[in-house]
Amino acid sequence: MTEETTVTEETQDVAHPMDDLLRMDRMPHIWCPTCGLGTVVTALALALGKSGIPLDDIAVVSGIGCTGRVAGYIKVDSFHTTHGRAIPFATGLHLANPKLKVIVVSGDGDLIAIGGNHFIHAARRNVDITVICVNNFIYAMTGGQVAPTTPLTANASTMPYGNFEPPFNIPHLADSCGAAYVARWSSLHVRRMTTAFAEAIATPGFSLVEVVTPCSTLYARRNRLGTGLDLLKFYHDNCEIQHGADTRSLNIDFQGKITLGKFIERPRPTFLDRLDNWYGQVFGDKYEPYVGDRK
Amino acid sequence: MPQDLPSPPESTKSKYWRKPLDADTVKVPHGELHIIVNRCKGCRFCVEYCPRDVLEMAEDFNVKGYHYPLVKDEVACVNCQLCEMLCPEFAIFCTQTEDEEEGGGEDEG
Amino acid sequence: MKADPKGVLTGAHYLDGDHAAAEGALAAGCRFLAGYPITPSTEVAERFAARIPKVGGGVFIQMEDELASMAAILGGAWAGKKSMTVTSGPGFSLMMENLGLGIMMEVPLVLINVQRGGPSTGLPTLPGQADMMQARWGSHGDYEIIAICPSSPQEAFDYMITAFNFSEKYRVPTLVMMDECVGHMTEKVVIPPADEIEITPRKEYTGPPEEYLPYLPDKDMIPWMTKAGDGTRFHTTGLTHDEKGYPVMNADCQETLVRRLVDKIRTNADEIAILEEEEIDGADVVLISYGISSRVAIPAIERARREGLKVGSLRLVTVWPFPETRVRELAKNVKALVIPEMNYGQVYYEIERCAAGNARTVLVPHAGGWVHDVDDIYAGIKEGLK
Amino acid sequence: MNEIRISGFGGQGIIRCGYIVGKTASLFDGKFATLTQSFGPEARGSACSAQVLVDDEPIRYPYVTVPDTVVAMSQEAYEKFGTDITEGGTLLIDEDLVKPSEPPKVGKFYSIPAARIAEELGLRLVANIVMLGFFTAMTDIISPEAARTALPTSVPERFVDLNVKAFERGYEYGLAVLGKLPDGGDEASKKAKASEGTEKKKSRAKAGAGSKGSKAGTKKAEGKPPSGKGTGKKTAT
Repeated sequence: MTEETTVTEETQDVAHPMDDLLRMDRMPHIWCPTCGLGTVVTALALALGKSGIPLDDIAVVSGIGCTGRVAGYIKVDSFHTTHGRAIPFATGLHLANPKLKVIVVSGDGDLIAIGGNHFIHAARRNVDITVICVNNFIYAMTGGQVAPTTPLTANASTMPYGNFEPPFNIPHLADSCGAAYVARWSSLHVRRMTTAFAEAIATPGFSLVEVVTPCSTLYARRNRLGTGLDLLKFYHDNCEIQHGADTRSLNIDFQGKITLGKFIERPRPTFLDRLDNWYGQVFGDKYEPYVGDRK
Repeated sequence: MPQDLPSPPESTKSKYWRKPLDADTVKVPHGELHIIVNRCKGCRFCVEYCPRDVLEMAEDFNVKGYHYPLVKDEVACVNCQLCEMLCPEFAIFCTQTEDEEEGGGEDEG
Repeated sequence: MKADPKGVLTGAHYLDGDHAAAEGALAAGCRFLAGYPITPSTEVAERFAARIPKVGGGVFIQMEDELASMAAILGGAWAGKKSMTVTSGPGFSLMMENLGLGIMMEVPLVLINVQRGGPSTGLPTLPGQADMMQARWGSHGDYEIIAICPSSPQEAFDYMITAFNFSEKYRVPTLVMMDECVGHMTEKVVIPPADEIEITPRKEYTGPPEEYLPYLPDKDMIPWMTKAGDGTRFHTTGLTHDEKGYPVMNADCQETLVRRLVDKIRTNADEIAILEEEEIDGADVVLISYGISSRVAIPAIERARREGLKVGSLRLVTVWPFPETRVRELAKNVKALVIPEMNYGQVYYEIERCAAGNARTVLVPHAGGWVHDVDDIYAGIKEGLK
Repeated sequence: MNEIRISGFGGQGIIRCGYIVGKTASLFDGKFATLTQSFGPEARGSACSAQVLVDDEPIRYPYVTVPDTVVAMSQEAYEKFGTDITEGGTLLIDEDLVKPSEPPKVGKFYSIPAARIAEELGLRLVANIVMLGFFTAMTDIISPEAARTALPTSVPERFVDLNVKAFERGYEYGLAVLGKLPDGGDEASKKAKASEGTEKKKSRAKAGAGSKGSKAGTKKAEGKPPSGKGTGKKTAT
């Protein structure tokens, strides 16, 4: 061991500021070098810490895949579920206990492909959950297969000659389904991302933050884009912030400009707001509001 | 360019770094960096994006075989915590030092 | 613990099996149903949706599909509400994914399958009993599960309470395997007063939150449960996990976990087994049946007995875990076991296995779409006596 | 055991009618009653039937095998089920909606313009309850008192009065047919007797068994048994 290593052991005597928010007993995490997921976790933890919501009242739900592991590292009630089903699982948690602030963190394949149906319906119902969609343009954990977000012409293991399927524009999808809050940031924009997480969490209803992150091992390597650091530099040079941009304009082309920003902020009644209001009208005073349950 | 980005690319960094007019009256905070060497996977995010060019990569390897950051200019750290936020490994963090700072001795290699 | 009177519609009612099951769920304290319509199970969801705003403290949500429904009730259960869903064959297939997650996470919940004829879309409005092996093995991986088969609306009510109680006691998803005939059959259902309904409470963790280990088994092999928001800040996963709930990818952890998941049911199989036995002693033939087939078998048994034949009856109210010990015993004392079921041999093969050559086994199959003809069951009894 | 099949097309309230028969028997007459139903995938217009088994003993086999009582409220239902009745069994039809091409070969055969009476009451939809009243009068499977108890909790609250009226009209029509009303010599009963006489004389004795309705039978019938157009048509030709 080098001397530096010894020094490191000593530094661990100082509490890491995330000690109360992360499951440090599980470190190191499974993610590859220069993967952006750890940064997303930090931003989420910071946003949770600043939200003022008691940590005991927060639940994080993930699906499957690299991002699916996020739930396992955040020290709140956390659920690592099945592929694509994080949103309905979260819906159940939230509806059964509206006091919980439920946050879904999962990948683009999980949320938009296999879980696409759940995504659009949760947005339509305006279930009061926050969804963080980490978009690395590829199925990473399974080896770099094409995703519904893979840019045209980008290479994937199941698109070995380049992708010819048009990808989803996630903010537009969420917007058109009625999401109450929609933003997109890159994992380089860590302060903005943290702010966006905090805003999304504070917005009643279905809120979505898409985070463009580097996948160095598969996406970058297959496409000869260098490392995750090179991708961060690419974001640095090619991201444009345009708050309130028309979500139709937010397609991401291979190595093209990426528009970031807060696009939608329009609180509207949530599923449970509507449920209580409607039954209140139907049954009058006889109806005991369900969300009254939270008290 | 994203406004929260700390600095232009490294090569041009110092040229644009002008001294604020009230620099003598506003107290610049100082940070102490803590590096958990064996968590590091050598991504260099902290080194690249430190606005004060505080860090450099060690020539040594940690137990997992990665080069890790070292503090090269402990006085320069202003506790902006960008390295801490960007670090995907929760391997570096910053604490604010008191006026009579002890220095970042722990991190000196 | 007694039932919460709010959910108990005490009195005599004329209800179909689906509606009775919904009432059973409410009486058992179920306050969250996420479902997706499918014939012939839809009426359970409809009744629950109509009743829950009046009962209070609960929610019905119609999800976008069965995948979502099953996922949502896992969430509902972890948030502390007794939760259920209801479906039929095609939806049951879709639910298998998250049924497995429920088994792995040890989530108490109830899933009703009002069976219809299959495979595929099959016979939506007509009965079948051909999902029995799917109930046992339908989700991938190795596990034990509980499945209860009511044969009347009254039993649909009664056994929903049993199902919830089992699910809480053993922390395992519990299946109520009805069929279209029972689901759509309307009969008198007597709902007792709340204080006569025994409810098994959740095995709640009460120790210091920071010391909680979500998968530390108690002596009975069943871990204490917490719920989201209780301050234990636990983690749970569908991956193979240790006592902390953290993923551990090795054979030792897999062995410890899967063995416990299996054993917590197997070693309690006798306690879980609900069997109805009749005139078994001295019988030459014992008819083994479950669900609606048990009812239909009675006239056949009675006819045989009127002719002086010694026919006993073993009704499996719980089909899973399979009452292996009892069937093995029986097989040693009778000439034949006769098994009418609405499929071409599912539970039959379990019985044949346990009979181990000690008694003949006679399957009286029926592809579904109707219940057995009494004559066919009678002929099966005669066949067994040959 | 009574095996009853009530049939018609979807949307006529056939299942509801069967439901009330079963509910009446099992909750208020102290019997056992099992209702099953069969229907196609269409919500409306297809042939639809409700089967009710009523017995003093618990019912095992849940389906009707051969019914002893059939109610047919549509031509299609009549053609499908009208001939499948036990020997000496009873057939009840809506005389405007069912036109048997030849006299039904059954023990007892009665008809009522249930849909027409329902229309007179202002809501065609209560034809099923008119038929229920008629069924109650013409068979002794359920008692009118029990049926009256079951009815209000078996129909939508805002239609209770109308349904009660519909039941009574059908019931009294039946009593009239049986000649049990004080003014029982009216057209309806004459006609019913006539058709009955020509078709199945041997069943007369059994027809009188519906005596539980006697209390109601003392009431004067509100409904005019078939008038005008109705009388011109025979229930069986």
